[in-house]
Amino acid sequence: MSAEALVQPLYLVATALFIMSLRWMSDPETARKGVASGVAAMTLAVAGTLAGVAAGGGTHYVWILGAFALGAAVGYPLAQVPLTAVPQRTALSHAFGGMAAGLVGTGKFLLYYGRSDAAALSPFIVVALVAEVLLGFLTFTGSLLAAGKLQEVKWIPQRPVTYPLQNLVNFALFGAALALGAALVLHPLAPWAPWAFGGLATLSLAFGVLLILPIGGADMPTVISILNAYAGLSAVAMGFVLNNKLLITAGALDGSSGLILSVIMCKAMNRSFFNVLFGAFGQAQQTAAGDAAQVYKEDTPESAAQIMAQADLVVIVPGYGMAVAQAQHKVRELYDLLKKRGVNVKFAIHPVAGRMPGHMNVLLAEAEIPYDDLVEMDDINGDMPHADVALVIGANDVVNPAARTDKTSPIYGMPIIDADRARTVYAIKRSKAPGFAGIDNGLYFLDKTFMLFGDAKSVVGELARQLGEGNQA
Amino acid sequence: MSAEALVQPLYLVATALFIMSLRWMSDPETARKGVASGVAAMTLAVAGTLAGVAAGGGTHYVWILGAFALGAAVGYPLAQVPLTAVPQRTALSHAFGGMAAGLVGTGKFLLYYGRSDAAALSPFIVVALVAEVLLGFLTFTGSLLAAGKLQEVKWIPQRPVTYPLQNLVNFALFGAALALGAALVLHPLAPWAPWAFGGLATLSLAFGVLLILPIGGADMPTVISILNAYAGLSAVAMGFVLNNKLLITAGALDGSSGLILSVIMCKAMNRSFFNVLFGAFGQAQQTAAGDAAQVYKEDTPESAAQIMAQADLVVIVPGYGMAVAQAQHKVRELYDLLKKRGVNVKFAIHPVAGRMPGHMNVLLAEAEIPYDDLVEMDDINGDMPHADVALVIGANDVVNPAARTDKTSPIYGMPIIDADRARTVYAIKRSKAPGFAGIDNGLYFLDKTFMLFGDAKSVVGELARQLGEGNQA
Amino acid sequence: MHLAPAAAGGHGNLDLMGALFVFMLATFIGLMAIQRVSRLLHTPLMSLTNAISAIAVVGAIIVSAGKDQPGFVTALGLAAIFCSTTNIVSGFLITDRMLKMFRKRDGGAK
Amino acid sequence: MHLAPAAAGGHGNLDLMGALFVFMLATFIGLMAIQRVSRLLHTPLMSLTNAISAIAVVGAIIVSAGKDQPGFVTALGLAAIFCSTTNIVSGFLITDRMLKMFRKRDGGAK
Ligand SMILES: NC(=O)c1ccc[n+]([C@@H]2O[C@H](COP(=O)([O-])OP(=O)(O)OC[C@H]3O[C@@H](n4cnc5c(N)ncnc54)[C@H](OP(=O)(O)O)[C@@H]3O)[C@@H](O)[C@H]2O)c1
Ligand SMILES: NC(=O)c1ccc[n+]([C@@H]2O[C@H](COP(=O)([O-])OP(=O)(O)OC[C@H]3O[C@@H](n4cnc5c(N)ncnc54)[C@H](OP(=O)(O)O)[C@@H]3O)[C@@H](O)[C@H]2O)c1
Repeated sequence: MSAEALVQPLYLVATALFIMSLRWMSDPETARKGVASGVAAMTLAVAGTLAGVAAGGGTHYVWILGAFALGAAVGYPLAQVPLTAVPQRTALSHAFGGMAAGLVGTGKFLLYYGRSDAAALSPFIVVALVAEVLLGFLTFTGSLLAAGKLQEVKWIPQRPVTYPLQNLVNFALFGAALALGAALVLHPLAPWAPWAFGGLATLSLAFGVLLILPIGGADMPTVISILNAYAGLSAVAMGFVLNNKLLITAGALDGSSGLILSVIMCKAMNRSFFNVLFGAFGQAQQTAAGDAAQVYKEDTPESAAQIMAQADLVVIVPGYGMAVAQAQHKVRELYDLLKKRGVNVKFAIHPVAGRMPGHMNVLLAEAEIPYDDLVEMDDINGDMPHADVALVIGANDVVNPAARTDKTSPIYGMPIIDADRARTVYAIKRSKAPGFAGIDNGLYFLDKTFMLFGDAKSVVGELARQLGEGNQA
Repeated sequence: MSAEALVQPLYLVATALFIMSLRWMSDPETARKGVASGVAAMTLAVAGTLAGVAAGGGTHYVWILGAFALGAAVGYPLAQVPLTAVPQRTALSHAFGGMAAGLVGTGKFLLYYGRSDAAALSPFIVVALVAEVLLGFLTFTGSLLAAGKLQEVKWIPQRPVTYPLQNLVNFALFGAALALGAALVLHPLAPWAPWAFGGLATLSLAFGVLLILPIGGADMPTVISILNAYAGLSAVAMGFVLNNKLLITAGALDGSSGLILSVIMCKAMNRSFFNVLFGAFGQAQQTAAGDAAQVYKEDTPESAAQIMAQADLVVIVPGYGMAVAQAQHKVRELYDLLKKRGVNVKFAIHPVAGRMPGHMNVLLAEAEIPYDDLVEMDDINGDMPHADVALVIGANDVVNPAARTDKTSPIYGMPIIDADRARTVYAIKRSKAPGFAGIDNGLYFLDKTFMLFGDAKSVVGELARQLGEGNQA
Repeated sequence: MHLAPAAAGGHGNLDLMGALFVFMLATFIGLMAIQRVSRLLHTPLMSLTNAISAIAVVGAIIVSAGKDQPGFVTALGLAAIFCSTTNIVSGFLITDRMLKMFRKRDGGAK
Repeated sequence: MHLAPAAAGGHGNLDLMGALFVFMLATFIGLMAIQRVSRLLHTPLMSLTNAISAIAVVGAIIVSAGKDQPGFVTALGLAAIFCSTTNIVSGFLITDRMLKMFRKRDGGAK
């Protein structure tokens, strides 16, 4: 009881700090306090657990310390990846998180089983253990695969992998996993129980792969958000097993975060959860062949720079291409030069521009562009008709007017940035290839649109050079 | 255990419904769903408790039913009071709530004591019981007194009652109550314990009166909000005593609601909690005598109606006087007539206009004025310079420019509605008397200001009549 | 008096920390939910939370229904039921009465 | 294995409903808190919650530290500690790294 009296208040404080951590994320002004309070919460949680374990006569401290050290040694470089690799790093982390939950669940089960501890293996506990292991291992392989797809690892297929009766096979496997789970709940101490448990773990690992295979690389952001929710739920299940309210709370916070972010992404893409998970999106796109007849107008960076220099309001619409080309620092130069000439410059941020929610904000923040100039879609659209120039940098789907008008388009109904309502549109991209959704973009064929073909970084750099020269002249 | 299995899930659902009830209050569109879900939650809570009690072999059902019936019979007419009486009704309800908590705590203590149940009277339980009874009874008398002040009952002094060493006396009494509580915690089964408990209850009742006496009638809204928080906390304490998570949750929701509303009111009045509770505000106001020399300009409703009919934008600033005069229906007539003439009419709602938060909104809603036209202070102030007419109806402190400029004014720093920035100001009040804060209002002496002396209802009625006639002509 | 272990929760294994956990979480929820409430609705909000605080009726029922207890304990409980019920009935009714009045521009109740 | 009853919470009187209560309340808090997060910060938010989910380290420590248990159980626990720690370290570090970049117009780090 004395250890309990020691540990529980620490857990209570840690829980409060985790909650404050999320609340402070509501505003960039306080967000770093949020990280600090998250770190404090985690420190308290670990310290409290170690203290409780020590009071209960635990052991293996040297090993535990070693595991911590090793984890930190691997974690530190993982935090130094370039910002473009943040999505895959996040996915990798989910994999680690799921693995941890799965391992703890397995350890607990085997321990209780080895001791024939029928009391500990009550139906409720076994249900929680099964959920923990299922969600944990599924998250592990699913996230690994997602990370691979995002990293565009060669031997991992980017395009959705589909085969006949795919969903049926998946459901059958899932049913088998549930059946094993049910058997374990009913007979946790049967001689075959460890085998059933092993089977469950294996099925979960397989299931993670099968779930993610049919989903295209571009849907990965939504998927990693859902996997985030799964990782949180497996922590909740662990909390039920250990009757630990801190685990339950922190896991629930994580779970709801993953859920909400994926809902936001789905809404911004005007798609349903179900469609993302089982729709094999992007797989069967065919471009209407007739459209190829339409012509693009090209322009040179020189003349584009001149037009922009004379504008009152330039709205820059960044997209995935800016991220790939790492063009944000050049964009910053352009922004500075235009500002110096008295041009009002705003960034129009679409919620799903790029490959993860908030992707553009982080990149532009990295280039030290003040976040007051990053305007959300709903707020900028009213101003688009007053914009003299809309400069589209590596964005495609998020400015495709077909989403507004063409009922047959796969992105119909997705809210977009109204770049086509600006007086003049300049669009930077490398080729005539379509964007992630695989469809043509009518914006490029408008009378007012001029293409600036080339890599985003070099084209924007050229624009900046032109403006800079004009400045000195 | 079977009763537990029955009751707890009901409590869980009831808790969720209470939370949803508050969340739905965030928007007038969903607010009535909030009431429905609150009713559902309460029904489940009562049904669950009755079922649990029955499963545990309870009795006295006829009496219980009778108490319910009696409560409903008294509660129903209490819900039919005129809207101007809502503040005192709320205070009265808090009194009932506090009483209930105090009685339950007393009953529990005497029961355990009578059975010499040392296990039940553990230190923790006794602490919770003491808190419950203290908060409950204090809320009871305090709220009764507050209701009396709000209702302006004759023999209850409106002005703050102060005497020398008042705060010292209060703290001494509070200390005595705490000492009794501590003694009870240490020796819950001593022969003198019931006397100590009785003493505690008496001190709490006295304390409620003493706390509220020195607070002026006009500060009552803030006070009833704080009492609301106390009532919630006493329910929390009861939850600790009964180990009932539903009580803890619902009580905490109530407690935080009371806390936040009183903080909002304090902020809108630019005063501190401490100042409201111990400052005896409004007690030592003296009006600068010299100001009396300044002159008001009067005008007639006829000419005011003419000016308003020609305006583009009329901003109506309602205050406590509109509530007292019950002028809201006449205001609605005026609103309709002006709208019919193509005048844009907005209402500027100050957060502490009237005598409780949101007071003006309810009254204007009663008169069926669409809530889209009720604009909050911060949103309307930017438009005030474009307003042709500001029509101040029985508002005073909330439009006093001294709050902006005069550092010596007791309301200095309180955010106000910038009625003085409109092109012309008409102010309706009955006399030259000051408002609640007891200070003169420079607004009335401005060149652009014209007074329309008289009762708000009749003056607004007259304005409407003039406009209506003009219409027909 | 463990006649109603279900509702009363049995003091034997009173889970103090669990109760504190719930209290803390509920307070966070309360603070977050109330901050989002439109200012328009602060008066109905007061009467709604007022009704919610009448949840004390749960404790009142438990005290009233006790078997083999002195009559005055039952009486205290019954009085508490009466008090809470007035609160429940009047609180919800008046809140709804007020909310019914709020209309958007284009007419139509609510 | 009740060597760490404190942290493990003793299964004897496992309080299922209490745990469900906490889960429900925490979910409400999570939903409400996340909905308020500025869109600007959704990427750091993902890595922050990622770090928070590494709270699984608590369970990993409990499993690792058990006395008188088969070596492979300890090994599983240690592996879980390793996994969670990478998450904690990289999650918080990268979140902070990203947040440091967000600047208001008038310069000055945050
Ligand atoms: N952000 C999220 O959370 C999220 C989540 C899930 C799905 N998505 C999806 O991702 C898409 C995002 O839209 P988006 O407009 O940002 O991107 P997009 O539609 O994928 O278009 C990116 C464009 O950038 C161009 N590009 C690529 N590399 C470039 C480079 N180095 N230099 C210049 N241009 C380059 C590409 O054209 P070229 O090949 O011709 O250069 C392409 O048209 C949406 O369809 C959205 O639904 C986003
Ligand atoms: N709303 C809240 O939650 C709350 C809470 C706490 C304190 N308060 C305080 O209450 C005050 C509210 O400001 P307020 O501007 O609404 O009210 P106020 O400052 O009290 O002024 C009300 C004015 O209405 C006039 N009046 C009274 N009866 C009238 C009638 N029948 N017809 C016409 N006029 C009448 C009075 O002047 P005559 O006597 O000359 O007619 C008085 O000047 C603030 O000081 C605020 O701090 C409000």
